[in-house]
Amino acid sequence: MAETKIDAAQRSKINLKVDIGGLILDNPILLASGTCGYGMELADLIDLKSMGAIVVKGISLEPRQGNPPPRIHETPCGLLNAIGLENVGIEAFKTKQLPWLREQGIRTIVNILGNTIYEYEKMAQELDGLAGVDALEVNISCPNVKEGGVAFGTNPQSAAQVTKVVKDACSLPIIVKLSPNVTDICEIACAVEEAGADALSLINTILGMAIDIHRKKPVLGNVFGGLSGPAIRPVALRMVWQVARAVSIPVIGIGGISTWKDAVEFFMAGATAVQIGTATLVDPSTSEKILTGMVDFMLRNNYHSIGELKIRE
Amino acid sequence: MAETKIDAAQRSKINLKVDIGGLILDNPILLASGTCGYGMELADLIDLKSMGAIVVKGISLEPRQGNPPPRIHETPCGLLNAIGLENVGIEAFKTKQLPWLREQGIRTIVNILGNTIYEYEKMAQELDGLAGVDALEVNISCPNVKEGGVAFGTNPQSAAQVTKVVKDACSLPIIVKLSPNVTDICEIACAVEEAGADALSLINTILGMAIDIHRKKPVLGNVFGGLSGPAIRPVALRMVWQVARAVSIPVIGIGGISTWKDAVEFFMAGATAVQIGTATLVDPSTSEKILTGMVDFMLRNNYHSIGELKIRE
Amino acid sequence: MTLQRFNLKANILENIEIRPDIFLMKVSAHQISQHAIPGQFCMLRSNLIDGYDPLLRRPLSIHRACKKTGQLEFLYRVVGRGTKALAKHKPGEKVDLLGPLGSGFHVKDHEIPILVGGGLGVAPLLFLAESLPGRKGVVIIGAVTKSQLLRLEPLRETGLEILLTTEDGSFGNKGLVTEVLDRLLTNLDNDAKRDVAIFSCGPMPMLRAIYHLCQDQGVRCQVSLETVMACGSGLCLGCALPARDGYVHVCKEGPCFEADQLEWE
Amino acid sequence: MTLQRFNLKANILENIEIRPDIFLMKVSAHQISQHAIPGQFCMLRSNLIDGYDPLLRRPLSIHRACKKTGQLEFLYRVVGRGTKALAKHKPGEKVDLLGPLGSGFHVKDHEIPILVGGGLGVAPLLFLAESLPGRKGVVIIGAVTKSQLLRLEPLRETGLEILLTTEDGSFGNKGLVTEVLDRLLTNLDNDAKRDVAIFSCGPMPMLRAIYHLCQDQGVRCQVSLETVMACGSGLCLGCALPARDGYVHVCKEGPCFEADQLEWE
Ligand SMILES: Cc1cc2nc3c(=O)[nH]c(=O)nc-3n(C[C@H](O)[C@H](O)[C@H](O)COP(=O)(O)OP(=O)(O)OC[C@H]3O[C@@H](n4cnc5c(N)ncnc54)[C@H](O)[C@@H]3O)c2cc1C
Ligand SMILES: Cc1cc2nc3c(=O)[nH]c(=O)nc-3n(C[C@H](O)[C@H](O)[C@H](O)COP(=O)(O)OP(=O)(O)OC[C@H]3O[C@@H](n4cnc5c(N)ncnc54)[C@H](O)[C@@H]3O)c2cc1C
Ligand SMILES: Cc1cc2nc3c(=O)[nH]c(=O)nc-3n(C[C@H](O)[C@H](O)[C@H](O)COP(=O)(O)O)c2cc1C
Ligand SMILES: Cc1cc2nc3c(=O)[nH]c(=O)nc-3n(C[C@H](O)[C@H](O)[C@H](O)COP(=O)(O)O)c2cc1C
Ligand code: FES
Ligand code: FES
Repeated sequence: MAETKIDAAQRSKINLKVDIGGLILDNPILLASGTCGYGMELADLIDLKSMGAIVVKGISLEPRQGNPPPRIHETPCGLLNAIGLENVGIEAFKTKQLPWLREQGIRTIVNILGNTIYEYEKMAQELDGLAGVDALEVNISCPNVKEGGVAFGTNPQSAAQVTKVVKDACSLPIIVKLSPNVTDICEIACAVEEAGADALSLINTILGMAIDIHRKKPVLGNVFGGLSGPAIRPVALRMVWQVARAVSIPVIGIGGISTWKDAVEFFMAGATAVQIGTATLVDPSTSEKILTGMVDFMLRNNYHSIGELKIRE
Repeated sequence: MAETKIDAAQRSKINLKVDIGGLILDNPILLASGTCGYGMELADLIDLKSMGAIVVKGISLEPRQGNPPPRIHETPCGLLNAIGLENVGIEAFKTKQLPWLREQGIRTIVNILGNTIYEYEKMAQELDGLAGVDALEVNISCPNVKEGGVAFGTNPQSAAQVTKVVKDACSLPIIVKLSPNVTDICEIACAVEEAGADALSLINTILGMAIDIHRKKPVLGNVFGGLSGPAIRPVALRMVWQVARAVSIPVIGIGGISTWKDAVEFFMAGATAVQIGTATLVDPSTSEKILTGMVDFMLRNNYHSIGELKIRE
Repeated sequence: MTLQRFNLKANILENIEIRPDIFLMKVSAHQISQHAIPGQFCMLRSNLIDGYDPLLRRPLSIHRACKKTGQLEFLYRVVGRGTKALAKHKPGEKVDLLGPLGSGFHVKDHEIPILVGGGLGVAPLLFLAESLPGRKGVVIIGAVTKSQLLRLEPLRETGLEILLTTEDGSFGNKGLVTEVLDRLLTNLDNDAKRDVAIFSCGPMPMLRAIYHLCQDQGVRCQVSLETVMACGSGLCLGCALPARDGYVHVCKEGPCFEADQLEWE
Repeated sequence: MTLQRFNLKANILENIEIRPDIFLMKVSAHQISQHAIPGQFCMLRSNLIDGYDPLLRRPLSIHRACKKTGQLEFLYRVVGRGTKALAKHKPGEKVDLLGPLGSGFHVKDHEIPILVGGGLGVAPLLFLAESLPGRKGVVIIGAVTKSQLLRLEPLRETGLEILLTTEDGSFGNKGLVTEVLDRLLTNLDNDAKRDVAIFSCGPMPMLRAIYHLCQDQGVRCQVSLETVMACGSGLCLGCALPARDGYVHVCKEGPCFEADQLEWE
């Protein structure tokens, strides 16, 4: 599936293992929430087990229908989406998708989103100790739902509160996913670290919109949508650089990563792992290609571990 | 110069005049600060007098050398710049560039940036009443200088304070240029309106960065730079939409506008005028093409004034 | 779920402008051709696009699939940058291809299929028609004018009955495909109506009219729908359309739907 | 400032791969050809790029300009996506062209010019050489190996003395252009040194070595520099390089500079 195979002997020279707040992953290339379904949707196209982990589509306590169409719109080097967290709900996830993921042996991080602090807590409790759940990614940054989501992620106090409640409610590694739609992402990152997060992931999408000039109305059914893809990569990279220098927990870099070169930029900025989002939509095998390319690059340039890539001032 | 010419009779059917807080412009297509020099640099390539106005490169009280190179880097559908406000300083501007602009009859908006509130005030005083200065654009959003700039623009109190001081110091129309690097741009916009701004312009660049993976260091001499160009258009459009609904002073839309269709999106979002930035760097005649395309579109679709384009809920 | 999809670089064998702005592309894609069923589609991206703008692949129906030769055909109109880039390709060049995707048409064994295509809607219908060898059935193809009636020869070779109509009357009947269909259905007795089923692809207003016609006449109807798509493969949930029970996803549950399951507003 | 620049779509007349990955493009651009002086450059963007990625035009030196025919030539190496898109062009297609840009080389009337080019550095030097008809002068061209020595024929036709050198000795002298230049200058007496002037273009280490050589020998030296550029036309101030007194802008004050005005760190 991947384009070039590195032979095992060569590959054994480098250590791709990373530690995400206690969660040890074989390699640092993850699939981002909302762009890989629940794994099943991708399983015939790539070898999911060979990825560091998959972060499943955001789950809420109750199933959600999502936003009215149109939900997506292409922009220059980017994608606007306003899915609105359509998802099966935690019950269905536990009985259908999760068992499948566990059987396949796919490392699984569950992305959760609540309308209230209580809902976050409830979900953390329900997922705690479930076989197959390796960590939680707490989404406090979804720009496409009215309540919850980004509202929690744009304020250090409420971000910390959600983090603490989730952390106290379960014993899983907690990754908090940050919103880029803030004045000072380091302030939020520090508050969340302080509140007990084991790791941070960033960035979620940047709020944007498009207008259909012929119909004289917003393109998206939801008016606003989240911008992702290569267009936002420079912004994501800057935020990862800043946050990696402000906190001491691991940072997972997300935003426009489409090639192994992009991934290397994020590791150099200080990311411990990266997630591939929109690029998987464009080409489902992107993450495999990135993994292979990373290994190649590290071998050529004599890097032995992901940590060595980080630029240290 | 422009690709198609609309005949005068046709064109007289539509009114392109706009009122930017008391400054009446013949048309709403402006050249953005930092991408058209002081006009001279562009005068042989387009008919500057036919543009609504030009916003000159940001001026500071003292001349500035700007940031060490590299200062620019291309990104997917975008441009990172860290010029660092290299400029001739207000004295030189007054004696050299301004007289030239006045002689040419080019509508001129002067973009000013100070390190302190006092510097903004001083510049406003010095420019007040000078022949050839049609308005001031107060830059509280430059991400590429250490002091001043964005620091003022990310806080409603200090943004309001700068606005008030400048407004009190002169009788020119005051346009305040907002930063997108904030959690709630409407909060800043309202504070600035309250403080007496005659108009708002947005957005300035979004803070970003790039890393040279072979040299293992940031590409830009200044580490961070501002992202501009088509990549940021969806974000700019969303902010213009939000701000135009939050304030009652005119809003000038900026960010990635490269074609007349893009400009129409901003007018529909509620902009009274637009500025063309990076697109001028790619093709110096972009603004002329946009003007012609706008007129064409308005004629075809029976719009008679810019105001009619706005989507009203 | 046992999906059998393939993500590959396909070799372009032919890419011919058969009408102004309408192209027929033939590619070699063995694996996809083996698994494809009529009504499915692929996501394509031109290898001439050297960058991220446009970013996404574009959905095109499988116009023909030959298990023997391993070849696929696409019939497409150049409407924007994605299809423009495809149109520039020469034989020997490559295209990124993901498929086969989505649900296909489902013709039941006892049914007499009536295929109804408007304009480019003929694209998935040729594959369907060719999958019905020796069966009784009708194909109704309509277009604005004669020159826009596409792919008549291969359709005729299927042995199905072919009815043609043009809005300007320049060829075949004068009028809309719905009028032809209406007449055809009205002439059937109730037993016969139970045996026919409609399989349709074309512009939304046409599909809506056909849906209402079939409702009135009590005839089963499947339609192939289009939406904007990001992934085409069920990953993003971007291709939702309102249906009887909540949203359906055109790339996953569709593009072929039982018309009465959808919300026609 | 009385700039005379033109922003136009130029018709491509020829675009030939003269060596692997090295192309010679001839375009018709009457106005630019009338105003261009040696050392100036243009900003180019392929019309095959149908989108904003890559976004910016790319700077290329004017390799030749003919006032009579109104033709311009560019000699370029394919290094990334911008130049790759240019290389795909066929005659009859168009390219966006902005020029002539920047300062040119300035050969004083009494001077005996010595043109020194490494690799692609020959690009602006042919135009310069052709602008010196009947004058005494030397052209030193170096490359890694024989096949990378470019444009020898047209250079020879200028009537200037041509000295060739290759790093592997496969043609001409064996060694670097700086060694050839060093020998040449060392053989001159002080009077002669006052009369010669160096005009050089090539990789930065080569230019640095030439600068130091000229400093040591007291010879005037102009170099043509490269930086990343956004506008190429003085609008963005993005192309700054450190110089004796603050920054210079390669697209405006340059690309040709008196070497001793620059900061060579
Ligand atoms: C399942 C499916 C099968 C299809 N099969 C075929 C086929 O066999 N032949 C064929 O010619 N076309 C087919 N289409 C439509 C085709 O996908 C679009 O024409 C194509 O994506 C346009 O891409 P572009 O880059 O050329 O245009 P763009 O620049 O993306 O768009 C140009 C214009 O077309 C509109 N548009 C874009 N995508 C779609 C879409 N998916 N549906 C409707 N309008 C759209 C845009 O809003 C815009 O106005 C199919 C679509 C779907 C969803
Ligand atoms: C005034 C001037 C005149 C020039 N004249 C010529 C010429 O006559 N012939 C010729 O072949 N080249 C010339 N160049 C260099 C040429 O502009 C670059 O090779 C070209 O811009 C690369 O674009 P790309 O999209 O192909 O590569 P990109 O994808 O942009 O870059 C590929 C690699 O080249 C590097 N690069 C990009 N731009 C430059 C640059 N301006 N200088 C140095 N490295 C760069 C990048 O960092 C990257 O590593 C000139 C440059 C300048 C500034
Ligand atoms: C279609 C789509 C759906 C998404 N859904 C979710 C989600 O459910 N939960 C979440 O935390 N992030 C979601 N995201 C955000 C991505 O996980 C990622 O943070 C963002 O897209 C930036 O990365 P990218 O540029 O690589 O796509 C979604 C993104 C897209 C494009
Ligand atoms: C090279 C460059 C220099 C700029 N300099 C200034 C400046 O001096 N003052 C200012 O207010 N904005 C400056 N800007 C920001 C632009 O005016 C504009 O707000 C921004 O680039 C977004 O618009 P665009 O996408 O059309 O370029 C600069 C932008 C660029 C690309
Ligand atoms: S297009 Fe992504 S799920 Fe249908
Ligand atoms: S490249 Fe823009 S000023 Fe030189």
